Amino acid sequence: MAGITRKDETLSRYADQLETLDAPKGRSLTDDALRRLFANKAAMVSVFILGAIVLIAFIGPYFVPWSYSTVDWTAIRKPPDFEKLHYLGTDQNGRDLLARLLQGTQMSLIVAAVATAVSVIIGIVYGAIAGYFGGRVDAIMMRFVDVMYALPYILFVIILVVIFGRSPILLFVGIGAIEWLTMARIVRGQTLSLKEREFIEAAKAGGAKPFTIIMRHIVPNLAGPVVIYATLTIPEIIITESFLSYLGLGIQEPQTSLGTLISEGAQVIEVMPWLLAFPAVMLVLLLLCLSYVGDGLRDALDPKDR
Amino acid sequence: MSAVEPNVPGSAPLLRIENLKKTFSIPTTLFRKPLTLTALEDINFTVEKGETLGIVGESGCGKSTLGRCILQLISPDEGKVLWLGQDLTELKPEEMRKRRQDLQIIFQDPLASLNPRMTVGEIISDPLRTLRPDLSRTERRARIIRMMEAVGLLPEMINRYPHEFSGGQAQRIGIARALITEPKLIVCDEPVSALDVSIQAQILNLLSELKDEFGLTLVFISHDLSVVRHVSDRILVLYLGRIAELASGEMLYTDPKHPYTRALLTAVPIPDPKRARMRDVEELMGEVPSPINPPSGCHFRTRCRYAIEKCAAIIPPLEEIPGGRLVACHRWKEID
Amino acid sequence: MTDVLNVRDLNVSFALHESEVHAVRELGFDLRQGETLAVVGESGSGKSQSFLAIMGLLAKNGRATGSARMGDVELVGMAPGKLDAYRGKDIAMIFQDPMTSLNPSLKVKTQLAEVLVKHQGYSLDKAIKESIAMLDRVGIPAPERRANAYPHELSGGMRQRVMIAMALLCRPKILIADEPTTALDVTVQAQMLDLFKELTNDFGTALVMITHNLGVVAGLADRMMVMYGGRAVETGTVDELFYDPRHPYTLGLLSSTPNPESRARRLNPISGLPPSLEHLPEGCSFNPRCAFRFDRCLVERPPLEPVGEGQRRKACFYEGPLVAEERSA
Amino acid sequence: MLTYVLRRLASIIPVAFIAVTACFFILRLAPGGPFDQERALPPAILRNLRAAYDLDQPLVIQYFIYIGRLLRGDLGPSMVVQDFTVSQLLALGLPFSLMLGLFAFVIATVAGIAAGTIAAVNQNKWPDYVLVLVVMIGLIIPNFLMGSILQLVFGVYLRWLPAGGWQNGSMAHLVMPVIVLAWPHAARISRLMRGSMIEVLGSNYVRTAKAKGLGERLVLSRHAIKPALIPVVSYLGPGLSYLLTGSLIVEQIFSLPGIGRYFINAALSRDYGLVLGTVILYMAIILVLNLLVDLAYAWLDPKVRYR
Amino acid sequence: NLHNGGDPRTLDPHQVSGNWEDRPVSDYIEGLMTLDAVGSPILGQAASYDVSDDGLVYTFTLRDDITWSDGTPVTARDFVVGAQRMQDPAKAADYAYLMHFIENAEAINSGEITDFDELGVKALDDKTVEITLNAPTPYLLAALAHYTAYPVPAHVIDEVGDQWTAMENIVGNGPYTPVEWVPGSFIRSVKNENYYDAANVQIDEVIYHITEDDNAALNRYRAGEFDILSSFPADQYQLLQDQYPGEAHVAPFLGVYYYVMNQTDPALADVRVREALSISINREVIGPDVLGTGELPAYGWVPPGTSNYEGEAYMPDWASEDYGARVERAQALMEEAGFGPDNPLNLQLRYNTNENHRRIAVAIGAMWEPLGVNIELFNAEVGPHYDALQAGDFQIGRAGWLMDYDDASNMLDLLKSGVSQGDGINWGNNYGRYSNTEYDALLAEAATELDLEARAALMHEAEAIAMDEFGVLPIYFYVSKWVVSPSISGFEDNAVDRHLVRYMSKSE
Ligand SMILES: Nc1ncnc2c1ncn2[C@@H]1O[C@H](COP(=O)(O)OP(=O)(O)OP(=O)(O)O)[C@@H](O)[C@H]1O
Ligand SMILES: Nc1ncnc2c1ncn2[C@@H]1O[C@H](COP(=O)(O)OP(=O)(O)OP(=O)(O)O)[C@@H](O)[C@H]1O
Ligand SMILES: [Mg+2]
Ligand SMILES: [Mg+2]
Repeated sequence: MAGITRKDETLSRYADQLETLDAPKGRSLTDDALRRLFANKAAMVSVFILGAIVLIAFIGPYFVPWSYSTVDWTAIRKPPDFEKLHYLGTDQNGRDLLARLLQGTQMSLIVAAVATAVSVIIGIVYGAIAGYFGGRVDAIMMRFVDVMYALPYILFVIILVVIFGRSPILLFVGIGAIEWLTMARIVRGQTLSLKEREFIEAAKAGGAKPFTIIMRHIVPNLAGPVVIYATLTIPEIIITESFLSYLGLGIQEPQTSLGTLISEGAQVIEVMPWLLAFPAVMLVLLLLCLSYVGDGLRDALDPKDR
Repeated sequence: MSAVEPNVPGSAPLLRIENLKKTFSIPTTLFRKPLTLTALEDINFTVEKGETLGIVGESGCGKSTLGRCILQLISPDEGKVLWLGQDLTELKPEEMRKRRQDLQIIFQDPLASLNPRMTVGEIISDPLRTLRPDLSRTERRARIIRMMEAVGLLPEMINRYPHEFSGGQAQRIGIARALITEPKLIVCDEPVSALDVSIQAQILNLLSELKDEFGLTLVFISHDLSVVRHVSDRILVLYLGRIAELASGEMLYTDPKHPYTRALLTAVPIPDPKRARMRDVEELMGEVPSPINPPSGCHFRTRCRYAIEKCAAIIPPLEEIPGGRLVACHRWKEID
Repeated sequence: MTDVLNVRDLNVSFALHESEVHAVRELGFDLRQGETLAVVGESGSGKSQSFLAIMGLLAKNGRATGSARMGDVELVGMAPGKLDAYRGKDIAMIFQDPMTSLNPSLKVKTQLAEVLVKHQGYSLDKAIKESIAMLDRVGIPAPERRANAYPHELSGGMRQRVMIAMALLCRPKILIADEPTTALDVTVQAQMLDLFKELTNDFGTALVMITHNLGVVAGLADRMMVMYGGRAVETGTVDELFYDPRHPYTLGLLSSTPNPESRARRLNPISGLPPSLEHLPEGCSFNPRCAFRFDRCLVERPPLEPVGEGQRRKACFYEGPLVAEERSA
Repeated sequence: MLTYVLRRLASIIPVAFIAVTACFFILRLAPGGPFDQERALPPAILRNLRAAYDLDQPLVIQYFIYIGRLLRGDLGPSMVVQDFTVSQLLALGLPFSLMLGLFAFVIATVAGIAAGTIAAVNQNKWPDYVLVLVVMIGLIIPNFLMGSILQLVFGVYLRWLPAGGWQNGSMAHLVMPVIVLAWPHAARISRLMRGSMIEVLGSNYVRTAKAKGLGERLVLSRHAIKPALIPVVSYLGPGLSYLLTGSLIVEQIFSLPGIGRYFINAALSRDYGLVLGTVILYMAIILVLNLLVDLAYAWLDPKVRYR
Repeated sequence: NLHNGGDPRTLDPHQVSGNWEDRPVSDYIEGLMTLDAVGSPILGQAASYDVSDDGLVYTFTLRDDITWSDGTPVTARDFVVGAQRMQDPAKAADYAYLMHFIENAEAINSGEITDFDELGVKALDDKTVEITLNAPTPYLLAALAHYTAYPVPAHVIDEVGDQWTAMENIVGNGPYTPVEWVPGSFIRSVKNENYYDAANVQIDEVIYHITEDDNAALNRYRAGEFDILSSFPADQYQLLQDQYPGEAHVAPFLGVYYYVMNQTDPALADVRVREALSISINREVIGPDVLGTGELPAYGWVPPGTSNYEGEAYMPDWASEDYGARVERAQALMEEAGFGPDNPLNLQLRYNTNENHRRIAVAIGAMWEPLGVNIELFNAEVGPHYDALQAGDFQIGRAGWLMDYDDASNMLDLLKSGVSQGDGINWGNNYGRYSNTEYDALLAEAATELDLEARAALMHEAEAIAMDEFGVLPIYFYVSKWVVSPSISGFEDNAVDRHLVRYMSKSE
């Protein structure tokens, strides 16, 4: 049993040997999680639908006879009409709803992806740092979060727009930068109790730096709540976007987004129901699938669960 | 192996603990002051390179706390932890991290000390990743697999998660993790208590091989006196956060001086049914006092059949007595 | 003496992503009122899972088949709702891992008292008083104060004692103790063992003691069962097994025990690695490590068969005397 | 711990001060002013207006004027709703918002925790999927849409409930607003709850509780709930403060006299005084709530210590 | 007996500026003049009046039996104090300029005169008010029915100052008195028994509901909670007509929706470009189709029905031309001006955030597309939007003008050249910086013309000049959109869009 030695050469040779043999390879949580995710039916169906939505949103516009900005003066506020090729009807400006819906979905998908990514990343890193170091660091960092909560976020967006002009990307980043607050609080809360666990002590004994401990030991154990909260953040982001767009701080006409389409459609529930129904179905489908995937992902990331 | 502190100038002992004290404050209700629990007090000892120091004592007497203090996982209130003459309590975090390659710990609670979201392979390799960034992936893997074999885990388990293991297996994962950095000193906090005797024997053999071969030093905490006796050169007996007795294993077993040590020894279970049935355990009187409010004077006096008035008034100092051993009892001479 | 528990053909398996771990196989034994059965064996040999299965407490991926009858009651496969009438009252279990087995967010007294409230219908006050008395009985100092503590404020040993106290509260018919004293120092351990003895004597509780400490087995148990690779390989009285082991694994265990009186430099572990439950070796699971194996062991699995007259059983084809000196490697 | 609470309470003041200061200057960075309207005001009038609200002073002076008044407990006038001072507006709306918010909060929390727990217990079985669906609908459908639909269905078609308003203070007026407000909140809570509950249900101490024969109810309610609530509780603080102040849409749809609309509208109309007033109020609310959350952590997880 | 609107800023008539504020205010305070059900000025608190021959001095005699709701008699002093407050720089009233036709008003308002007694509103005795004007003002009587000319209860102000509008202090001399105000929810007024015409006031209690969301308001109307809606979402017009025939009241009123073209922009300075842009707008589809409420297309500047503006409404020849031909001509014009498909004209079209504005912008952008004009839409909040317009920082911008008082000059003044002021030129509301000396001269002449017909002719001429030069792009004339329950009678559509509750009654 002389294996635990400082004889690096012996071990290197042993390592080479291992390569040729089919000794078990190391795997990580991510590999496992993916495999488990594939085994989850609800999640896979949802992934499939999501994939289809993404595909349609990005490729579909090439197959729709109308562009999202073309005005058809002969068909203003018309219900679905297959002869005129307005399969989902037109809006009050005579623009084809299908074309707009696809464009809007595309836009919302991008917004959701970018803003969620931004908010999750900032939230996790910030929350984990605050929770892990605790004490004064935590107090100061969390008070900062409180201040951010209290300041009207509209103001930030307005100022961002003033400083950087109207770029959609910036808007997404801006929304993400607002939405991270709650994520940070949740992560911090989890971290506070996680860091008292013995395996963190073990990691410290293994010489890990605080940052390593956070990234390698704390963050993976946050996966559950983070994934869940991220799926909760997405609808919020989509709605925030439509509100900002409504205020003229977001996406500019003639471009649109799902949230915008719905808030416009909501005004005409009874008179032009198609303007609400189609975007709403799309949104509900999208978000429901996302939350099933979120659940699946959470389950998959929990090694105790299969 | 001399037990008394040799303290040759220039060659500082591997580890030296001076006047260590650790208290915890226990919050009570909203409006009252928190209570203070003294987990360790007045701890002094040294550990030489290549030596194994066993630590035994009542549960809750501060063994694990002592282990944690040595590793600087918690910082003591007072006192020094000198590693090769260097006080670890004063090191900067960065320097301390470098030291960690030399100092490792095997945790008492096997499952709790394993990250539930890491596979065994990742857990064992974790210290390597930070402390030996020079190793390549395959080399790391080779070490992991070697290590797993060494502690009796099958390499095919490398991708399992901690909760998929039995208690003993989890314990071995912890051992593997501690050994993989090839440390100079390991604090073993009950490393074999959850193992079956065969594996236990294997681990103990492994530890003693490492010791012989590389001069690995161990601080070995255990309840199992037979195991402690087996591995230790010297044994430290703790009672309620204080040292009761410190002696070489041989002496302690054959001629215990402190009344508490004597009680401990008679209680050791004997793996022989007939003798076990015949045996008469010298049961200790009374209750283990609470460390929050320990008895005055000698902490053991409330349960000591030899206690006299003096014991209640004066804390017995840790005296050096013939045979190079230390004992903290006013009446060690009179006993037996 | 009547049997309080009859286990037959108990199998436990766990689903892993690609494979199945068959942790317990064809386990069968009887437990009599007031007796103490020690279960020893390889760590990972299925000791804990067998009894978790009987308690209906397997992890989500686990599945148990077979039978475990407590009197007229079949425990395996019973709905959890029904099981609750027996669990904690007639059959109690002390878990191996005291830190994670106590609820970190409840005070000790709450966790204790609720058992009495549930099963004995005590008022909360009375239950707490009783619980404190029980804490006292298991040797926890200042039990009133400790009862108000949270588990993390207790040392490992104290947590273990809390677990023991919890199991004892209802004076169960069957007590399964999964390594209850590993975290305890010897003096307390001795106290605990006395406590267990008292319990079996006074209340006729049948005790299952899962342990690695052969000293404990020797001092406490009446009978013992040795497990290896998910199976029972030998059962019999303590004396029989200690003084006349008939299975090579039992022998291996006994000879690797450190003896407090002698101080050999090296211990004698069984050579080789414990088997993987996913791919047990053909034939006898112990064969790769066995010094006495012969051809038959490699192809055929020895059944657990009676040895001689009594209750004694073993699962080994080798019939000759097991003498340590004869061991080759 | 008492000192801890007091210290945290005391920290409201400096933090609110920082928030106010930050907000004060950020506000002025934003383009537009409180008197921009559809038509240009003659310069003389604009001058008068600016003088009336001290806006003609240098920014720093304005800041000190404001802080000075603040220290005397005066939040100043609202520039847009002139008949009321900022304090009056907030004082008038707060009780209502508190009532509405707390109602929604209690309902949402109870419903969310229950739904999350049931889903977790039946993980990946049909009750789980159905609950996810029901609960997520509340989150996915934006509240303005939910409000309109409820109004149409229950107010216009069925006439079961008043479609809005608050003049006679009957509970019936609260039903729809509370639903609209509480549903998404319940959704979030139940999602968080489900996740953490699944984790807790797999833990050893739940196994212990089961071994005690406690029965599923007790196991859940006594042993699993508390640890499982930890991630939920961190959401509750922001969640409640959002319920108290983020009811803009609900207020607008149902003509309710809460303070929610000030949080957005004041910023949009650059009603400097009102914005700052709401910031102070929000700050106080959120700090107190966060303090409660932190205390709740300590209750749920005794290992968490105060420092 | 309910009613609806937005959230008032104040009930102080002199600080008020919107029609949602006017409604509760005009029901509780009455000026010397008031309005009848169709919006024409009639005698209010005044029993009679005299005009001097030069049209500069008006003398009003108050009714005998008028008191405030607390019983204190209404005196001439109340009117004087009211007028003085209006111009007091410290009170900073938004609409002070509407009364600047009164002698010395402007000077007082800008702080040049500090003695308020020099204002041209004087109390000759308790019951007589004398008003002196700078110039003859044909619309004075209408202006006096406006809230900017309302009296205030001087006796209350003496005691509590600006707090007089607080609910515990408030008194009025109108048919109703406010008694409760829950911000964000409603204002409740009850009938004022001290009102001189109380006997004919039918409705006992008015609740002005504050509902900013028009759709929600409509829902509440449909739920039977409101009797009158002061506006409704245009998209719901069809639904109202189908399900509630006759309840929706869409009536033209005095205002125009238009686009301004910044004439400091090189391209837009070219009249051909402006003409092309204007004639290529198909105004006929905007009202009926895009908006759905049938707003009247605007080809001229002054809304039809404006008082003191007899004569043929301005109507350009191209208005009757076929739209296709117009587009072709527009394309030709653009080409002449040097723009075409290869050299598109890129314009930014600014509008303030609002669903209708957005739709119109989209529609018009699409109409301009064939001209080779690329429109970038840019929306902003109201504040910044008008800031930008006033600063001239735009190319094309949306604007709208609701007339303050019923007189054509109120419209036409918008297009007057800027006046030099100390630190630059003040363009006022002429955001596009349209400037034509002839136009300015005509308006100046009209301002002093006493003969109403001659004055109207001058103004028509001016309007034609500005329109022929495409100084702005009028798009449509506003309509008021009310919904009135069949149980309410006495509601009459009117061009000034002011409807006093005292004329209404409700049948159960
Ligand atoms: N974080 C803590 N907060 C409060 N008290 C603590 C803490 N950690 C340990 N203690 C207390 O300190 C004392 C010593 O604990 P320690 O864990 O060192 O005991 P031990 O000797 O290792 O016991 P065991 O053999 O049972 O593991 C105990 O009384 C324990 O309750
Ligand atoms: N949830 C699980 N999934 C997969 N395998 C499991 C699971 N739980 C336990 N096992 C496996 O089942 C086997 C039996 O475990 P068990 O806990 O019964 O061992 P044990 O005999 O109690 O060992 P020890 O003495 O170390 O506690 C082990 O090999 C373990 O790896
Ligand atoms: Mg310990
Ligand atoms: Mg076990």
